[in-house]
Amino acid sequence: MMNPVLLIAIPLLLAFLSIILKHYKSQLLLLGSAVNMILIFGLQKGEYIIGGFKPPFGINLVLDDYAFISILVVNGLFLVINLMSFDKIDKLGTVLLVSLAGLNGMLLTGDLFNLFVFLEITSITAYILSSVSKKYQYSFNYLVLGTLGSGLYLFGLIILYSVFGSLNMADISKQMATANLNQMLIPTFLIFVGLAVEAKILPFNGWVKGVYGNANSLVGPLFASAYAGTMLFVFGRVFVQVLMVSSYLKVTLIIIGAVTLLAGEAAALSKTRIREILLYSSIGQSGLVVALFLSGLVFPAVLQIFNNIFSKAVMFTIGGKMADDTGTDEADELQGAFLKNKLAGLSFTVAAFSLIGLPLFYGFYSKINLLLGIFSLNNFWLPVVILLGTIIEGVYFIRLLVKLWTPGEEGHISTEEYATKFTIKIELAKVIGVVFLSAILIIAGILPGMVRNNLTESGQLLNEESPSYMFDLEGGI
Amino acid sequence: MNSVNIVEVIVAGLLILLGFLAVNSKKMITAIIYLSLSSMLAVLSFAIMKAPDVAITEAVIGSGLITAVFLFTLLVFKKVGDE
Amino acid sequence: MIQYAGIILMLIGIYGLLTDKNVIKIIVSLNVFELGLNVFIISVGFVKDGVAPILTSVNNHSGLIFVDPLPQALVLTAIVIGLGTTALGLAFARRIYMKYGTLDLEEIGGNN
Amino acid sequence: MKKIVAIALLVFIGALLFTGIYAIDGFPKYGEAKVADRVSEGYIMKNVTEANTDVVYGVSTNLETGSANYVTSIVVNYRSFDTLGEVTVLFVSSLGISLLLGGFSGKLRNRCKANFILRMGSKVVFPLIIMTGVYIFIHGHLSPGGGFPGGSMIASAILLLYLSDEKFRVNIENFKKTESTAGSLYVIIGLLGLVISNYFLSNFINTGTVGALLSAGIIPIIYVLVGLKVGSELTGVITDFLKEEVE
Repeated sequence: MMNPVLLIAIPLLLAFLSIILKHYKSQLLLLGSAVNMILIFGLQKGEYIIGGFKPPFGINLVLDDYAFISILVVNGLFLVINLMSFDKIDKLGTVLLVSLAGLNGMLLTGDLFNLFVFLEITSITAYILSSVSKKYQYSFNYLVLGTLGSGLYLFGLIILYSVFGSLNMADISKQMATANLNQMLIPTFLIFVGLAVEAKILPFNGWVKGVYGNANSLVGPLFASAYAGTMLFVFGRVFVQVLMVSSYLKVTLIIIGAVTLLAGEAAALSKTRIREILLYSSIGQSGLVVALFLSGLVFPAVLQIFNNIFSKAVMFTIGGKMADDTGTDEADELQGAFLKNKLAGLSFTVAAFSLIGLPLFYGFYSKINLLLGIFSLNNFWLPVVILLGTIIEGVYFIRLLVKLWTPGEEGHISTEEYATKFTIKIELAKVIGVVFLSAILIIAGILPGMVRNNLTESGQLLNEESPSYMFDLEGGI
Repeated sequence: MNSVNIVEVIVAGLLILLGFLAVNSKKMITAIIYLSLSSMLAVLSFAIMKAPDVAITEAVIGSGLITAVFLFTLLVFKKVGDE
Repeated sequence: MIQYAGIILMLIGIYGLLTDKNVIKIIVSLNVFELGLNVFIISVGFVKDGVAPILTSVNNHSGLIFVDPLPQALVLTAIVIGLGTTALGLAFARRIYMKYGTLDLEEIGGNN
Repeated sequence: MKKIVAIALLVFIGALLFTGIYAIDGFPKYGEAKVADRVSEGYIMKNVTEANTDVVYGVSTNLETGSANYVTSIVVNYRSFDTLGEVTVLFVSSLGISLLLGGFSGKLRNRCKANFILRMGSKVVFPLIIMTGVYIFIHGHLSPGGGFPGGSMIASAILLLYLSDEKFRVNIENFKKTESTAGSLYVIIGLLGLVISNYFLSNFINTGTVGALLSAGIIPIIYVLVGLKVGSELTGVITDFLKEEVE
């Protein structure tokens, strides 16, 4: 029997050891993430106590279906991204090992203060990783907002502790059920703000532009997939399972999510740099997922997180690689870049189509399900917002794809530079990685039943039973 | 009983005052000194609230090491400015 | 009373974050915020006439009224984490100064 | 103008906070925390599984956790996982600092020379500070203090040497080795607990009598490790901050 604490302890141990074995940092990182992947398949679901003190006194790890699929996806993406951008790791091996431990800790922990500690670990590694781009003012901005956010989270948490006398998630959620929710407005909102900074929700996402917009082909996909996915999964756990939100606050927060969705997509429409388009699209997607979680639609939210993080891993890898090689990611200057790298281009296209939600791709399945889910709640304004967001998304992604697939304007001096001003060589490892990830998006799109069957064994995620409105579109049409 | 209350009020008032001065002072060096002082007062308030462990830690880390690191940082800026 | 001071200190810290543009002073404001938070956390566990949560030869059995030890343990963690972020922030500040020759975030925003 | 808006905003937020927080049923008034209703009651009774019996200093033996200092028992026993995380936070931020500033080779010169009193005084005080630091983390389970302040004191002793002696340099490699070994041992002790008693970081050594120096099971061991680790990490941070770019 494997104890899930190993998923946190082994990367940490390797991180400490990598200070002595300093020439093998990147190898240790691969070892750590590969061992974690193997361990995950030996895990048994259940509740694991740390230190031998039963909760709420001690800290426990909760490995339910929700935690299991989230660690599986996050660790898998982490491994694939590190394999793809192995050349960029170098000195960052130790930091990445610690961040792996932090991400797993956030996903597994069953204690709200322990979550704060892992949130700090993860965000400090994120500050350090973001400084790779040498744009220190953005890293600094991120650090200030992140620290303020986690401070506010802690503030809210302490208010909860002083009222309920416990820090354990299960204990708090039990006591929350009998509490007067209107009085819990302030702690709930403080915790929302704290998590919203990391989850990129408006108006707390001022850091995203500088950090994502300058990330390279290692850091960009890590932030947009592993980190973003983890933050959203944690958001789901805290706001669906632990905290009860009073109905007025819930409507307010859903509106914040919807506004984030529209604002993100609208901002993406007005941008021309590839990574900026992607980052605003990420903001929009976060808003969507947050709105879904707060509406209580756990299954569709999880499906949409998968759609977002797999697609963004592919797109940020390619976008980051273009910027690494050419020093720019202006779509106009990179016209026709995909003509020379057809496999990478195809993967990028698949990821974009899946994100828009075109049929035959996985995104279609998740979008259909989330719309059906919202209709089942008799909510009719949110689907309108989501469809509007999808249309905007379609417009800017197809515009971007057309630019990248068609040769530049005629009149260039050299025929060699006819396709694009720059040459981009995407290494084999990256090509294999992005093809692998986009193949997952296609296979999951054609056989969505497979996703659903593997999603959960007990037919329940967090508090939500497997919903009746969900259906499988065999064949993807 | 009453005497404790007066001490508490004084500490709380000074804490707010010094925090405000730290945020509002024009020069960086004064801001840092006020931060260090307010950290010292926080140590006092921790002691009043019967938290000796926290008081020791805050005294060593909060008003000791953090101030030192701040000052080292300032030293670099001054130097570059001189040349 | 000290509890109010904690909340007010946090607000002062946020005020500093909103108005200051100097990198160092932003970190100072962040520290003021964290200080207020720590004071608030300790105050939540305070019991009047309670004993410091250590068994000694004087306060020698657990039947006494102790102040709540858990918030104190949490604040220990928070102080150390605060040190980590402050030091990292200052390292960023030095790098910013080396690159742009100024500590004013608005000026940097202009010439980038 | 901006300041006035900020003040108005914060006064509004403050009013919301004050009315909101104190309106919650069950939020204790200052000085009236109901410890008995919280999980802390179990920590104070040193028994979270069975019926409570009074714990007496110097008499009670073989409790769940043998630390006389309740805060220590929480930090290193009940919530030891948090402490591992906390150590990691410091570890990763010192790592980040050395990535950002460690590449420089010059040493920041003091602008004013150390005078006689500082030079001689630091030589006298240095061993005293180191001793106090070590005392604090060895006695962490009996008296206030513990690994974090103890380690920071050691680092501040080294800071004093830096200030008093222009030529003083620590061998950072040795400190890094200490840091790495101490951190690894912390995780390994946790894994030993997992092997021996099936719980990560569990206390697998007899906890002895409350109040004795050799008591409290793994607490003194972990606090010594934390103290060494924090001390060497902060020394690394100080060394990095005292470096300067040489053109």
